[in-house]
Amino acid sequence: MKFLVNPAKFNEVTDYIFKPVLILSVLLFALGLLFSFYLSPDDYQQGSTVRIMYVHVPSAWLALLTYATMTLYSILALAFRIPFGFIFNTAVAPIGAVFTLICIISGSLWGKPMWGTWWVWDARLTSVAILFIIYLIIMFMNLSFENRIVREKVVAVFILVGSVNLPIVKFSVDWWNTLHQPATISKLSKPSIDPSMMIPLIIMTFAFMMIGLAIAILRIKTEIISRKTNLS
Amino acid sequence: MIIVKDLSVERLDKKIFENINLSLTSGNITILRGKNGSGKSTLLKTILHIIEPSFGTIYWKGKLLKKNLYDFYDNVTYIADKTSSLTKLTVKDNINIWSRIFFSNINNSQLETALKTLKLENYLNKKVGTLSLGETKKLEFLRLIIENKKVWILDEPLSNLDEDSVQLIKQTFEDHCSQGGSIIFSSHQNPGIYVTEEVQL
Amino acid sequence: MIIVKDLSVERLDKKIFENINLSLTSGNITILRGKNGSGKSTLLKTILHIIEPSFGTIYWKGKLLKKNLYDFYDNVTYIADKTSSLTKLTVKDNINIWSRIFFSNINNSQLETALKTLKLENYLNKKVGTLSLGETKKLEFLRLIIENKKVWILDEPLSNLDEDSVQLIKQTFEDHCSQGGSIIFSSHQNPGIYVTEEVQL
Amino acid sequence: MIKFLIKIIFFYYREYKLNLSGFQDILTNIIFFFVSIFIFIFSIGPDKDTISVVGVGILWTLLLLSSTLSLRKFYQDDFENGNLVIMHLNGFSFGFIAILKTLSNFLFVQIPFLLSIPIACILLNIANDKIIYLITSFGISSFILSCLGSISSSMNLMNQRNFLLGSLIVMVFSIPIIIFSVGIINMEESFNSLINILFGILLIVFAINPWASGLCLKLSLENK
Amino acid sequence: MIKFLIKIIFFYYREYKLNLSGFQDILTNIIFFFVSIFIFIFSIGPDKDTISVVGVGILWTLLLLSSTLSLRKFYQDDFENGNLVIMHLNGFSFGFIAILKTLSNFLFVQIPFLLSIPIACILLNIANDKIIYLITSFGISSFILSCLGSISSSMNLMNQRNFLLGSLIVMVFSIPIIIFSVGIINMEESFNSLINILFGILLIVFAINPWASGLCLKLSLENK
Ligand code: HEM
Ligand SMILES: Nc1ncnc2c1ncn2[C@@H]1O[C@H](COP(=O)(O)OP(=O)(O)OP(=O)(O)O)[C@@H](O)[C@H]1O
Ligand SMILES: Nc1ncnc2c1ncn2[C@@H]1O[C@H](COP(=O)(O)OP(=O)(O)OP(=O)(O)O)[C@@H](O)[C@H]1O
Ligand SMILES: [Mg+2]
Ligand SMILES: [Mg+2]
Repeated sequence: MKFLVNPAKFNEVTDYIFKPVLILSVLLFALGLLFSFYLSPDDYQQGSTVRIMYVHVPSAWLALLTYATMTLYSILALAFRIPFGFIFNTAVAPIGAVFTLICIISGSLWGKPMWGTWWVWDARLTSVAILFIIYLIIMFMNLSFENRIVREKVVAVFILVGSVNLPIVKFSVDWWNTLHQPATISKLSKPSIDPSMMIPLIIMTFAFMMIGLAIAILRIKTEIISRKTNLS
Repeated sequence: MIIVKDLSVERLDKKIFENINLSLTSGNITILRGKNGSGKSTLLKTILHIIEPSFGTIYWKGKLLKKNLYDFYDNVTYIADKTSSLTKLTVKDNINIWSRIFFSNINNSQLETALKTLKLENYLNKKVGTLSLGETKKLEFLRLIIENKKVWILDEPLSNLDEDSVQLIKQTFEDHCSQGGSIIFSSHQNPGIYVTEEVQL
Repeated sequence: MIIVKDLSVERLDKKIFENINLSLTSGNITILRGKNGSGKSTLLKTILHIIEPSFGTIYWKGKLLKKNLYDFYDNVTYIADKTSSLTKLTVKDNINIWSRIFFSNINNSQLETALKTLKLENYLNKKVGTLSLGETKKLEFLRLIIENKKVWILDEPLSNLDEDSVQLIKQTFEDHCSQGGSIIFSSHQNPGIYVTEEVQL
Repeated sequence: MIKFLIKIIFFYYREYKLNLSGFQDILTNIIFFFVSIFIFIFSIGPDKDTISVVGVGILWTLLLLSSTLSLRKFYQDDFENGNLVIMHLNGFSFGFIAILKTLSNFLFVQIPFLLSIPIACILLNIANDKIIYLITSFGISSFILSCLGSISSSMNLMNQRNFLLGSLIVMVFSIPIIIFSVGIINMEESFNSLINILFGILLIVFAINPWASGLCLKLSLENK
Repeated sequence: MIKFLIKIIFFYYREYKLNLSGFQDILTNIIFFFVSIFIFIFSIGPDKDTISVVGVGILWTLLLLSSTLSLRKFYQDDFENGNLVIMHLNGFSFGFIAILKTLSNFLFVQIPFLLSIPIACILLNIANDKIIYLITSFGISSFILSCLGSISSSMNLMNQRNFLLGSLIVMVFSIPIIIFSVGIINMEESFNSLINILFGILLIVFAINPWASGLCLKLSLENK
């Protein structure tokens, strides 16, 4: 598991797994699209707008997952002085931002038919919007702070502080009574969703994950290289 | 009092200078010489511990300067290469702020003579921003007298000054040294100031 | 080309200088000398019509300069006593902005040799704010080459420069004059530049 | 003539480099507006009806804020580092510099904000059909604000007491204009005629601006 | 020791001189504050109830926005003209400079605002008995904002490009504080215990501030 914290090892391992990951992501994505458009039923309430779910929910999960891993790596980097954590954070933040954006856009598109507006100020939506802004700030910091050594630490601290937002995103639907769907799929007990919708959802989630992973590998590699060549 | 040993400084991973040695004892004047960009200002800032050196050590009164920083600061006046007076305030305000913040022990008449020798006495109520380049520079020197410290660290003190003022500075330097002070300064000119050590960067 | 007649300037009702006369023809160099605060910079700005004189007139190519202002501006490069490069941008950005805004007709290789002679070729991607004092000053001189105008009006061009750079400037001055250009500059130093006229303020 | 146009283009190239050294700066600007909207919402509470009532006010305050924020940058930096003189020596009269700078303020400070209005309207629950009114009146008044900003910040350069007052007067001037334009949005019937009045004010201010700012610039450089 | 105290006093003398010569800035801020309130009143219409509902929220946002306005002045000027170094050489550690500067920001930027709150309350129809709550919670939170501002603007010294980033960071961090303090005012029974929590936050931020800002100041001077 050393490749998760060591740049050289990381390069080595990902050279092997990059191609499989890429192929897998394409396959899964195709399969997921097939399932979500043709092989799953309309919802009896929502009609075919329910298909937005197959984009919305995976992207939402991945947005959260990405941030969670970034938090982990920040702890590794700050507490255990593992510089790979900084590399990871720099490389992965834009991916998380994109997932969050997809989540927001698909959610809004879903919200118009379901709730009658694009946007409401309920706790879930607001906290996701803040998550997006946090991602953006992380990116801006990476782009505009001059001194790299300082910048990475500042960003890592910022990620840690910002992680307070994660449980708010996750549990806001349970804590406050909101418009947004409470946890139906990701409940610890039995999920209250029809398996015919569950399958495409799971496939799409893995497809998103693989795509994210592939891009992350590429970005981390370039980040490693750029640090080697341009020391500032 | 100050001993600099094997000092090297890097900036953005580029070596600025390497293995600089110098020592400054009371009554001495050290001049730094070198081309533009050779690192004179950087060296001065390193001695002031504003920049951390990548190698080498600096001693103050025999102890590591790092450990003894505020005692060092109590004994040193630094004048940077750019003026640091507050341009929006008048000359008088600037002097007031300095003499108060530095808890100066010079009295008014001393200050007045200093102002007169620097030929700034007519500008007291003028905004610093409207002074001429040399006048601003001379105003900066007033800090030497107000702070009244032993070690002077001056970055290009002679530039933009006219002949008279350079002579005045020269005189001031000599007086300061004869009273046991010590000076380290950088300059591109050679105004005939007697120096004890010349460091080439 | 420039004739200054009986020029007097007041600032805040205080006389700065009186009855200055000078004339600058092509191929000539005029130096302004004087103590700090004697009004050298003020005179240069008056010639540029940034400050209005209280008495006296300035002629450009035989006509009143006031009436012929933009033609004059088309032929003159002014470098002030403080640097005017944008410190937040890189050297390259500054050069780009200048060469574009001045509609420069010099080509890339000329620019590169100029950069090389000024020893700035390694700093292209560095922020101007992080250059040393002399380097910033030298960067400013690049404008002389980029603008490529006939009359140079320079305020203390020699300060803060090292020996080599001063020689370089001297050489540049001579070249410019031999090509029919003319220069008026102020300086406290005397670097052995051959001048046709010396104006004492 | 073409040379002059090219000069103007590169004037804006310079402003662009200075104001937004890249896409991310524009984005930061826009994000800033959204975060401000967030803050409003948080402090007012998430009630839909209240929000749509105060929405327009929020947008206006933000517009005002952004122009106040940028006032300081208007001429100050270029004045202090001598670039104003260089531009002038480069063939731009002071009045013309004022026009260019005003436009550049409008372009680089106000426009990013105008662009984010449609999204802001969604967030603030402002009715869709109002958006077009909003953008029109905002566009015009933000231009007025740019002009007034130019005048007041050039007055500021002189740093003398009586002018200090002047720039405050300009600030105060913008109040009726803002109040006027806030009112416009709620009177849809007479929208067109009211917009015309606003446009008239714009023309007046735009005509005064090069003259007034140019003079102030000249005087302040003279006394620098 | 006494020498040190006197030094501190004259540190504030200096700040006073500097800020007051920017008296106009303070005035501009206050005008901005009141103009925004007028904007709200006009855009909401004269309905008293709505105004008093959103009043507190509006005050809050304006406070926050205007302190972001002043962020730029926090360290920037002293950093650029080298006064930060002189102060440091004068025996103030960077952390201590941060504390002094934070207090000075509170004194010269936030206090004028706090003073104008009572008038604003009258304009916004906020009940008289709430004013005292308002001022208490505002006082504490604006101090928190000063601390946050100090941290973010010292951080921003290392980032000469994207000025707004600092404001963004402050704003994001202040969201929980806003939610909290707006809540406070509407819960009069438990006011004291809530104020204590706010006070706790203040203590934490105040404790972090000299450390974080000091570090940033040191690093940015090193790379100046
Ligand atoms: C812009 C608007 C929206 C945003 C930002 C948003 C955000 C999120 C997030 C972050 C999650 C993941 C939560 C978790 O992992 O527990 C989620 C899940 C979900 N969202 Fe949304 N959402 C939006 C609109 C909608 C709409 C309009 C609907 C449908 C009516 C919807 C239905 C769902 C469902 C069914 C889930 C899965 C819940 C679960 O079982 O975990 N969302 N959304
Ligand atoms: N903040 C900085 N970051 C990076 N490099 C810097 C910084 N400041 C200076 N340098 C570089 O360090 C070198 C030395 O600079 P320094 O200012 O010490 O030179 P100097 O000897 O004082 O020159 P001058 O005679 O021109 O004042 C220069 O090449 C300069 O570009
Ligand atoms: N903006 C201004 N307002 C009022 N007085 C000024 C202004 N600028 C300069 N002065 C005064 O005019 C006199 C001449 O200034 P000037 O800058 O021309 O001197 P200089 O000869 O260039 O001096 P130096 O050699 O120091 O550069 C000085 O006494 C100065 O105080
Ligand atoms: Mg130097
Ligand atoms: Mg001068």
